[in-house]
Amino acid sequence: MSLQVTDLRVYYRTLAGDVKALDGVTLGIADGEIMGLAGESGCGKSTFGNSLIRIEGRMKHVGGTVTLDGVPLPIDDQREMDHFRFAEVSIIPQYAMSALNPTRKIGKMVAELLATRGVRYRDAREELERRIVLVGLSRDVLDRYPIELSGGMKQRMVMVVSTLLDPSLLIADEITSALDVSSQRAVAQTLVEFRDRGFVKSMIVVTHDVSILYQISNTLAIMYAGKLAEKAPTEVMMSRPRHPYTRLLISSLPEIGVRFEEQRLSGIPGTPPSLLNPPTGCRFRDRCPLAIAKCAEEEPPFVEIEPGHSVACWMAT
Amino acid sequence: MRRYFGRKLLVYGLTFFIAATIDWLIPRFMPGDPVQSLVSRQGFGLSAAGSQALVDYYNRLFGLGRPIWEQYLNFWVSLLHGDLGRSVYLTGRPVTSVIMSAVPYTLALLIPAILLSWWLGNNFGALAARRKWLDNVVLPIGYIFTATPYMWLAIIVAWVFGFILNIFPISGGYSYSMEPSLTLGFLGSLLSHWFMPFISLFLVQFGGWAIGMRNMIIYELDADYSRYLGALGAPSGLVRRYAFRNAVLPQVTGLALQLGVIVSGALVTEIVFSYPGIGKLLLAAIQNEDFFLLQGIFLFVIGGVLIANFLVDIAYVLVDPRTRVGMSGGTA
Amino acid sequence: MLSLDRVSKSYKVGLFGGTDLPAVRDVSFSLQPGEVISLIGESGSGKSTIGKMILRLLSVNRGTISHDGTDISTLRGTALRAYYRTVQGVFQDPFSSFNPIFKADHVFGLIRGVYFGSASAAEWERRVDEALQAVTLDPGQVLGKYPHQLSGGQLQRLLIARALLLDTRYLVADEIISMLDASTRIDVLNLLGDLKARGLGILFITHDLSLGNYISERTVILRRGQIVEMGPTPAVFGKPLHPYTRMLIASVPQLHVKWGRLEAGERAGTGWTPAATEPCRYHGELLASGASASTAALAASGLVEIEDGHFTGCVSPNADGTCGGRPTTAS
Amino acid sequence: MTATRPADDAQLAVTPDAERAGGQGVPGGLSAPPVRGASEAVGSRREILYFVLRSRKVIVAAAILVVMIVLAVVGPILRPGDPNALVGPLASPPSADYWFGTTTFGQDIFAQFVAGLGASFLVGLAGGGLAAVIGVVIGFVAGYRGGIVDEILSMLTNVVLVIPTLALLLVATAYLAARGLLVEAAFIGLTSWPWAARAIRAQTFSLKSREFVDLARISGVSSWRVIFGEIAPNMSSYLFLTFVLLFGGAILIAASLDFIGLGPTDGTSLGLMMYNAVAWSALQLGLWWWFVPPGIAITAIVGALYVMNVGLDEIFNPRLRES
Repeated sequence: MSLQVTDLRVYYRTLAGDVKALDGVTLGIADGEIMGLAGESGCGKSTFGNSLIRIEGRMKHVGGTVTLDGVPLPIDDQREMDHFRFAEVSIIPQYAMSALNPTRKIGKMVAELLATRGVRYRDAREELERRIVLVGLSRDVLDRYPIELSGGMKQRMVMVVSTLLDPSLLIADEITSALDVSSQRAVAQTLVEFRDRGFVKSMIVVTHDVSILYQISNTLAIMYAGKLAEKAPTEVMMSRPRHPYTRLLISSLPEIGVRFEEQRLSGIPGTPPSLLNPPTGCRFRDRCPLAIAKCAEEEPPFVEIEPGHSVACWMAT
Repeated sequence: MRRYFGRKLLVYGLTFFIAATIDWLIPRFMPGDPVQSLVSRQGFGLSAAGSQALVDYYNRLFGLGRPIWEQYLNFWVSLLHGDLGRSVYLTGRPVTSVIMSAVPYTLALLIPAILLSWWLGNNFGALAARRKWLDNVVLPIGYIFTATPYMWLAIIVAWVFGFILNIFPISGGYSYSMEPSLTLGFLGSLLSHWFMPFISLFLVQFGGWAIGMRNMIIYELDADYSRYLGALGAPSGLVRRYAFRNAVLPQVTGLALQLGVIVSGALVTEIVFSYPGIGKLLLAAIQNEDFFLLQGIFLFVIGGVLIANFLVDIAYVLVDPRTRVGMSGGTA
Repeated sequence: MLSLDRVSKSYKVGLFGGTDLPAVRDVSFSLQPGEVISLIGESGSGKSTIGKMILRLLSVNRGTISHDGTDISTLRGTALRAYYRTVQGVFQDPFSSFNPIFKADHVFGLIRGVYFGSASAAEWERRVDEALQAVTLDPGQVLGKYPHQLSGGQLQRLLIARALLLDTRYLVADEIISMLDASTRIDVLNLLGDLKARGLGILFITHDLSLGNYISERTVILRRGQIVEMGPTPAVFGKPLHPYTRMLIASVPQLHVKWGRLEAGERAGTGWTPAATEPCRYHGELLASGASASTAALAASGLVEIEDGHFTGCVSPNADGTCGGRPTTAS
Repeated sequence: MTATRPADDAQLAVTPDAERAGGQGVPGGLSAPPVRGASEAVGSRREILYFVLRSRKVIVAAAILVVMIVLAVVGPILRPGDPNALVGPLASPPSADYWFGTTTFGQDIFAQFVAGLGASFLVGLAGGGLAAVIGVVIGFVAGYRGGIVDEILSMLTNVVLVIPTLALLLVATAYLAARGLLVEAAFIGLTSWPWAARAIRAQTFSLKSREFVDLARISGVSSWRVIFGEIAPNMSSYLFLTFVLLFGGAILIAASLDFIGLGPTDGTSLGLMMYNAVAWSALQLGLWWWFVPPGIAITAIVGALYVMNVGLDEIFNPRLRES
């Protein structure tokens, strides 16, 4: 196991009280695994990704542990965590297109960043340039300011920078959402290539777009209202989803060839519950066509029903 | 970049043109007859013939007898020759030379006060953004200083250091008992007279820059590039250095916007200390109703501010790479 | 009928409009009541610009947009208000579409002030209830609330209901579901299908091919301001003619078909560029067949009709957008 | 209406001036973008009030202003008559009879002080108000119309912006034989609007691209109603802050003008008091009670306005709130 997360809880402090954005998530990621993490907005998927690298602002670590390659990550200790960031855990943030310092030449910024890790720019330069070419940029971007690059180019540059120290775990947070279909495909496939070439050992790809994840991820985890609903190998998830939420979600996605006149798809009625005071029992029960009395009383545990396939639903077990 | 400067120069050229035109227009189109009002104030007790002589004199001076367009054209011709007319109260000395003899004093106050307050203010502000106790000290003091009228701070400085403690001389540019010369004694006198107006100018500006920088830094530390560095575990030193660099840019723009105010502040500060710069000259011009001198000072101040603005623009290009790579970045 | 005839638009950039930046070039198509056209393009394709021009939010530089024969750029005052009575729009961001300081039904109030000044309170309430019912919203749940108290899906439905309050015949739906969650977006999309059944003509602007394929009868594919292919949706998706269309379709992440491996050159993600050497076979065929007057007009805008109602543009256009396969007539 | 900005995607978006707005030595000015995202749309007035009552800055500043206003209103009742009248002993320090002492001519400084306070508030209100009106109109029109109208108005704004206000006021007022408070305020208002216009233009520009503006337009609503019914209410806090800063700025400019001897020719003002104090050697004679009160009053009023601006800005702009 490369990454083991146990009962992770991260809340947001607000005036009205704590928003339980991440409320007890347990999962493991193997070496070489690309795990896709999907769910509706506000389900806690980005909070999960971010809390593995930097708990900031109004985020508050309430409980749970994270172990990377057998070493516990001090996720709530900013200073201790600095030793792991970049080198062991790294992130391609959602805001990648504005993540580069506008007043520094990109190469200079990378050099200064590397220097903080005791890596000499001169030593890393060759590999850096190789990777820049790999993502379809030209070497001279290092002598440019970010403003001279398009949004997509900046994002690819950030992909290279974030993975330069060959981290064990990479978090890619909604990096395809702002892209056109054609670049979406290029970026997503580049992620796979990074893994294949060993730039990163394992990866968590956070997105709301399940179909992208189907293309690139080995395993798929679906979150709902701060909790994991289901996790399984991608093919299994697509062919035999067990959680009603997963099933409804997948069946609501139109594909090329599906047409309104011939096959009317339907969404999931209702909205997710507020995470300020989440309901007891199963959080999906209000929207669930299969809900029974037990769902309101007792929270379904996240249990493995077959190797690698876990579900949190009374009706699935 | 050429467009950036082109646009700036256009604005400055237009500004000077408009300002000079206003300068020309005002004595001619203000309500009432300026010449009459001048005469009635200056020629108090004169006979009717004497008043008429004075009226004629002023009409001739302003060139009021000729067609309007010719007056305007003549005004520009003499302006471009550096001829701003003659000072009435200083017995007919050319306004240009009167002003030129005052300019060094004003510049000696302004340049160090502006540069030092900007530089120290920015560094202090950046420091305050990171130390809570400093923040709690710098902020209130800064607000008090920026809210203080320039002349009042000058008065208080003069009162405390000049009257109560009696360390520095209260008025003048150098000791009245001395002749200007290149001796150590005279330079010392210059310096001791210079200090109080300088420090009061410095103090008023300092607070504003410190507060501005503090706010900008906090803003920048929240920016995406700062968050990214944080997520990659960069030490706070590097993050702060980047934030400072980006926060300085609006401070440079701010400097350009503040120049007019600072110069005005210098004028009133000089008046408090009877410091022999443009400000003192200005007061004399107003009290003696020396309108050529007044209008000359006006044009001079505007020209100076425009040149200073342009220097700041050049500085902006030097610190902001984005203007150099040809994209937008600077503000109009 | 709402029709665009060789519509072009460029933006002026720089001091006193120094540079022209073309956004839309020679776009012609028309929208009938009771049909959904999806206008598909990537960012910078000009798709939203077209929507805004139809809604008179932007002016047209060249060409005309006409509504039942009237050039809409001539409409002023009352005539313009009458136009908005029949042509309406819904935009991408539900949260930005509502003024955050007003309650959500402020958007109804605006319409009431302009169009229903004389309607009684009861009459107005009846109309609102009817419109909300049509978009399956419960009045009690949405009226009197601030926008941030409602979900994105509810807000978009409110906007559609707003359009229904008027005698809307044509609706410009600009990316209206791209910011909604997967579980709710399909229902809003279905709503468009239901409106079509009520006789509305809908221009569905989207970057998402599978959504366009799902809801529309006809599809228009835009690239850099120009139409590269248009026709009946099954034809465009089932038998794409233009290489750009093919590339787009191949890039769509499907749920049960995996992508092929990308060529090294495609990794750059700069999108499709026309092959310089490939001759334009469509114009060749057209010229050989002896162009009729109407097809010639279309050919001038770089489009030819390959089969019934299915048009495609030139494979290798010149820099100015004209056909690269016509050696002589390009001017 | 021509737009100078591609609507489709933000690749070429003309970035609005990102600089902060700054008036007369305004510390920090207005923080740049209070265009709120939907998620942080504070909206409710109750929440604003909650923060106002909890903000020490706002409360202290408001208290200072209230004290000053009360003094300006009640003072003239306590000391009726011409504040410049020669009523008491010459150059007497503060005493029970003359709370703030007297001038070298025997004028009651307290009487002058309260009259000057009133004058300052009047100049601030009228001058700041006029500047706000001009700035708002120019800012809205330039930002909303865009295109050539924007180019011309922005050019005008920039021209007036770089002219040193005081210098312009000097030549303008020097020719006036009789100067009243309102004339002074009018001149100040006419020259101090540019930074406000620029700031409001930038705000309008960014609000204009929000979809609710388009929605109002396709509802058949007129341009003026879009500006004042949709855009302006969204900027109400920003407009208020702008006025607060202009108010303080006008008081400072008026003080400088008075101090140079170009103040109102009738009555008195805080700046005029300082002018007289310096002119009649109060410094050399150590008559501190003559020049200290007017300066303290101006500093207190302007400082309170600035602090209030910051306090309110923190409330309206959640990002600045200290966590």
